[in-house]
Amino acid sequence: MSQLLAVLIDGLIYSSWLFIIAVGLTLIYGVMKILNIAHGSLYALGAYSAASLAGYWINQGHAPMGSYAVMLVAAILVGLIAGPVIERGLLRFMYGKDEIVLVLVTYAVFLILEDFVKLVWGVDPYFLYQPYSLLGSFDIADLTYPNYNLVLFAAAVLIGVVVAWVLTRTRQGKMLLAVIHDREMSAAMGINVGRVYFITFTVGAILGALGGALTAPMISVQPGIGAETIVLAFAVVVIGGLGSLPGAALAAILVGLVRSAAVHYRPELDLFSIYFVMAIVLIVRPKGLFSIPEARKI
Amino acid sequence: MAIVLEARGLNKSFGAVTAAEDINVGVEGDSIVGLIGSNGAGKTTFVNMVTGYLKPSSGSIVFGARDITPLAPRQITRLGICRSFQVPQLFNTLSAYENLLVGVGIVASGGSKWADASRHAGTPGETVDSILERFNLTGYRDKPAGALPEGVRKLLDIAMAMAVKPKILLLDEPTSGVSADEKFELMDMVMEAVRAQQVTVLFVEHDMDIVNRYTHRVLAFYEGRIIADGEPGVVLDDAEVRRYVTGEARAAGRGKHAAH
Amino acid sequence: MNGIYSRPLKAVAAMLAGAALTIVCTSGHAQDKPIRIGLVTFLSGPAAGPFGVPAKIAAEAIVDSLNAGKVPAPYNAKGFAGTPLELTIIDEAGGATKQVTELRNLVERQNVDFVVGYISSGDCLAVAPVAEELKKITVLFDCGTPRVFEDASYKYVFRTRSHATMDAVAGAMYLLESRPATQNFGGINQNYAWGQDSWADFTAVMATLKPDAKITTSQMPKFGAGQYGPEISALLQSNSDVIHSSLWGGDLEAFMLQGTPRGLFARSQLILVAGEPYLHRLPGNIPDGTIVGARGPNGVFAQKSPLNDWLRQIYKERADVYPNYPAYSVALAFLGLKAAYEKARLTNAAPATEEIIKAFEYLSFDSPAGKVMMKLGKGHQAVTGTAYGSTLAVDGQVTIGNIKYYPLERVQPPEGVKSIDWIKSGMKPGKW
Amino acid sequence: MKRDLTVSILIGALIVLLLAGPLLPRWAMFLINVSLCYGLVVLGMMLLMRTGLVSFGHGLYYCLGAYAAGTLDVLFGISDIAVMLLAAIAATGAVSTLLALLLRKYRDIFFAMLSLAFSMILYGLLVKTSALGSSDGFNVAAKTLFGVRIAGTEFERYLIFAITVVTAFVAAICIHWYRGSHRGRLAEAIRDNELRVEYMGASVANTVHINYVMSAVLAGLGGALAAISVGHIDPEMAYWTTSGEFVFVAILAGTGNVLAPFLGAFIFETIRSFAYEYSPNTWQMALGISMLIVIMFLPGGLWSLFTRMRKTA
Repeated sequence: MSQLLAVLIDGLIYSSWLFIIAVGLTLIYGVMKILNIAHGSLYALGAYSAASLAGYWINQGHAPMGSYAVMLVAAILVGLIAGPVIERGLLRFMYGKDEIVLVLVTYAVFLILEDFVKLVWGVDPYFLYQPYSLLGSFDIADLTYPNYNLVLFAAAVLIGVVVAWVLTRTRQGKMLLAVIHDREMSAAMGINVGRVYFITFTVGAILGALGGALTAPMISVQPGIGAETIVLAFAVVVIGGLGSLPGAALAAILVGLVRSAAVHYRPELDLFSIYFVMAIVLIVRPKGLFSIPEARKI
Repeated sequence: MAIVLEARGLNKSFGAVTAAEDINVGVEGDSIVGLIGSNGAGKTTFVNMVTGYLKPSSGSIVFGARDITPLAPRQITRLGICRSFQVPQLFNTLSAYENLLVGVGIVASGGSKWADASRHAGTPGETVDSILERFNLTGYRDKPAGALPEGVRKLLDIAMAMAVKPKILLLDEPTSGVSADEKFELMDMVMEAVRAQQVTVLFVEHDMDIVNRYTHRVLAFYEGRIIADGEPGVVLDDAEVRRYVTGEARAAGRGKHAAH
Repeated sequence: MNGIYSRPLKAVAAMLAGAALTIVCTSGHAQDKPIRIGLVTFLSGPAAGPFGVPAKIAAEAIVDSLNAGKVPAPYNAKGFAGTPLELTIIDEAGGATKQVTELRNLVERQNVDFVVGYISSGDCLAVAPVAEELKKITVLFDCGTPRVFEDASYKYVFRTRSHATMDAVAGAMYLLESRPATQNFGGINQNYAWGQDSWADFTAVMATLKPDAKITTSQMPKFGAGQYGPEISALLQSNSDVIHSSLWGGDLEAFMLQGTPRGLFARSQLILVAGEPYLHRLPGNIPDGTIVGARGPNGVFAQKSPLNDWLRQIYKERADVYPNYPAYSVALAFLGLKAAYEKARLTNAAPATEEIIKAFEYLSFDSPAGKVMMKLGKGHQAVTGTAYGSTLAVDGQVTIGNIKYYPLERVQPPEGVKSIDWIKSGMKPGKW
Repeated sequence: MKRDLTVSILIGALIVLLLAGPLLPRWAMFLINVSLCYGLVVLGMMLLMRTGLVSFGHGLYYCLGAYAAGTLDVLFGISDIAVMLLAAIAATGAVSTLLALLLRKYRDIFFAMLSLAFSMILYGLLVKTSALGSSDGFNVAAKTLFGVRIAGTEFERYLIFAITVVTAFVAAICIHWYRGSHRGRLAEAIRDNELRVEYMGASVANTVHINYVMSAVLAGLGGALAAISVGHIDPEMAYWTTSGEFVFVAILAGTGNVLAPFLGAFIFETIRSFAYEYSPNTWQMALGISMLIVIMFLPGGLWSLFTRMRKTA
């Protein structure tokens, strides 16, 4: 019983994390049809800048509680700088190219940023563990969980709700959806597609960096964290159905629970649990859980 | 002439919309049939059902002695029913020559699976060039299909349908997107090619002059039903047809819709 | 006409420029025919921070110090017997296939005289036969798998650190000496060769030393997982007396960061086979009494000696922390090679490879980590004793207390006996 | 005309490589050797790409071929190169024929990701298999060729090199011929417009299936030859980054001609190896930048350089 409860809680916490790292990716794909491998680098950049800035903040003896704000600011800064640089400086010259080519473009960006991070921060890990335990902890099923996990959960829900709200309730959001459904048409309707892309990518970048910033307190921030994360994010986004927000959420929950169950009941299977889920979901639903069907006029 | 293609009690509906309602029609060999009707009247749906792109909700389609209703487009094509498209479906990165070579190649390597086992005379290359010749496309031989002007694309699209040696050819609005002065030229070319191979033709058309000039028989569609069937002259004079399809059709048509 | 291929040409030019742009030549210019040593170590990826780069820093410091003749006796001769050394450094990242290619390039294109390298056991297994084919003396400095010399024997390949068996053996001994009442134990190890082997060895040793101790759970997170929530819950619920872990690098650090606030280490005694390099990084996140090893008497376990002081000093000057065990491993490799070279030098002014090999086999030499003896693998595999200790936080800094040293005969299988067989057959001390 | 030219270049390359092999510095010979192994896999990728499909999981067959060849020795003590290659062909052929039943329905990113999932599952299985050395893998030693002992002989390296060259040559000729055939041409037709292909009476599914199996077998051959040449195999060969590299090279090379994959693989291997040597700390950046440059200035891949130059000539 208590084990089952643990499976659920661990699963949900992990799901929250998965959703946070995946949401930016699915947003960018949904609008721009770019499967952005560089999302992993943005995650890393977010983690590094959060760790170094918030770390500096704490070492300066400022109120540790303030570190959460600093983390947030760090993530937004990264997104606001890296996003536009990548989109304006590179991607916009690539629009209209084949989807796979775009994947490779972002892969190249990913490679470059991997070394960039190394040049800036070196290979020694950065730590920002204070915020993880700062908020105390709660007990359940004879297990202790730091409240920071609740922060993750809340952040996931909040991000999901806000993005969904913007998409469906605001004018900009509706424009975005228009672009998603028919680029030419919306361009004809006078929507500035270039601008929509620019904003989307920047927002996506911020979300990616935010994922890194929120993860920083739980991990050792070091080279290679981006590569590990991007594959997970990919899997979640593909399972959910590319570009679908509810899909990403459902996929995150699915993957999170499966992994958690594997760890508790069959630890040795954890290694490929996620790929099993991906294979099975794609076999049953070839375009993922929530796919946008496109009709073809002949 | 014997009936080569017969539709028996075809029905097709997309949710609430009825695209085909109890369609019964037989088409004779070597005849040239025009399908007319306002947009959404069910012409293209009929073509799509005959060529297997859509499955009728009920009813059947018989080709020769065979029920082809359950067959896939590929199989139907192999039996000898071919089509062109309202929006030309070309291999855009390939040259006009290669576009046709694909089709000729399929026939050449198709073996006995093809209804008409008789091969194109000469090598595939020669065959393609002769087709280009016939459709007056030689000038575009090596241009990528994606870069051709719309009228030429329509023509190539039809030529590709002819390249796989059909017995029955369905043309979906062959002259749409073609400039007025080119229309007849295009149709003449198609008809010549068709006659040379004794192909039965059904084509969807909005231009009544074209219909008048090239068809032996006209089927007028309205809201999924065939409301008139016969000699062009007769059908085009028919009151209902005049109301719902040609001339003053629009306004009245909309009135009828509103009534539903 | 020009226009047509001016773009491609520009592209090529740009491409070369692009490549050139990022190219930074590492190897300095050759003085009067120095001895060139190729160093292969992780410069990118997760192994760079904890292992690869410390090893690189140590190697560079050691080479400078050797060239300056500033190393304590018996290593005070400049370079190798007076000839200065020159390093060529290659990234070990990219997998075994690339490493084989790179080794060939290193030897046949760059004509290095010796190769020192390889942290990943997979790379060691892969390059050993190639080094043999190339007839180039190659010193494996940090990989641990016993398979290298237990499954094959080589002429040109040497390993100057002990293989990993002793980590498990000594670890279990230390554990049972300090906690004889251990009823059961669980483990968390990465799901790849190193993690699987460490856990297999440890369970085998425990089965021999304390047959009644039960295994509660074996967590096998994937390498680089980073998130250990579910694993930690499972370990907590297993109520194990002891948790064995061979995690390293970011994975270990993340595990500690996530496990500490959840009270995992208050509930279970933790033993970290390779925990030593991370102590100074995680003040407040390593509970007192955690049993840690350094895969040999390295780092904090290294006993005071002129050589040890020397290494600590030159390393601190560069990295301003004290050297961790990979730094010691690389020191062993260079000093062993120097010792062999200079021993061969006694018979011949410019010793040939064959003579150096002769000198290297069954050599025993002093190192910052004490005496090293090339006694296994027909004189190609080093053996040393090892040490374990347990942590104690002293004013914010993690220190190691009650250190115990284990002589090699207690923790190492003798020549010709496979580790796992030796463990299963009761670990009888062999004759050395 | 173009076809003849390619064939004569291929034959020329075959002769030159076989003759020059012994004269080359050994590192260069090995670099070419490895490039040809890579080239075979990329040739397979090219075949898929011409069909409009990109696999992020072709490492699956690269790895499978290698393990099929390698485990022969472990399980049955067979280490004859000919048998190893046959085993690789059989294993990859069988697996791909099955998987294609599923994969042939998929397109675009979904095809890519489902392939990736499969290759990662193989990776997981191999890492779990400690009998095969888990993630460390194991060493492969090809001892004989058609029963004749070559291991330890003077020209062992050269023989392996020669075998690789010949295999690559045969594969290239076959694929070149296949590309010119009617079915081969269908690949591009499918990439451009599947609907029309069906309406011309050809089966898209079958064509995709056949091309997929062919490309898988090519990858398997590449893997087996890599195993024999390198002498070591590990699950890394099935990891997604390996597959990513193949895609990388395929784009770098372009799908214009069967020579492109081998050329691309060679250039890639050379850039990478010199980047390792001269900028060990920033070789990824070097790769990334060269890649961006190719994508920007040579959308058709490096091969388009040659075609453009021929146009001007």
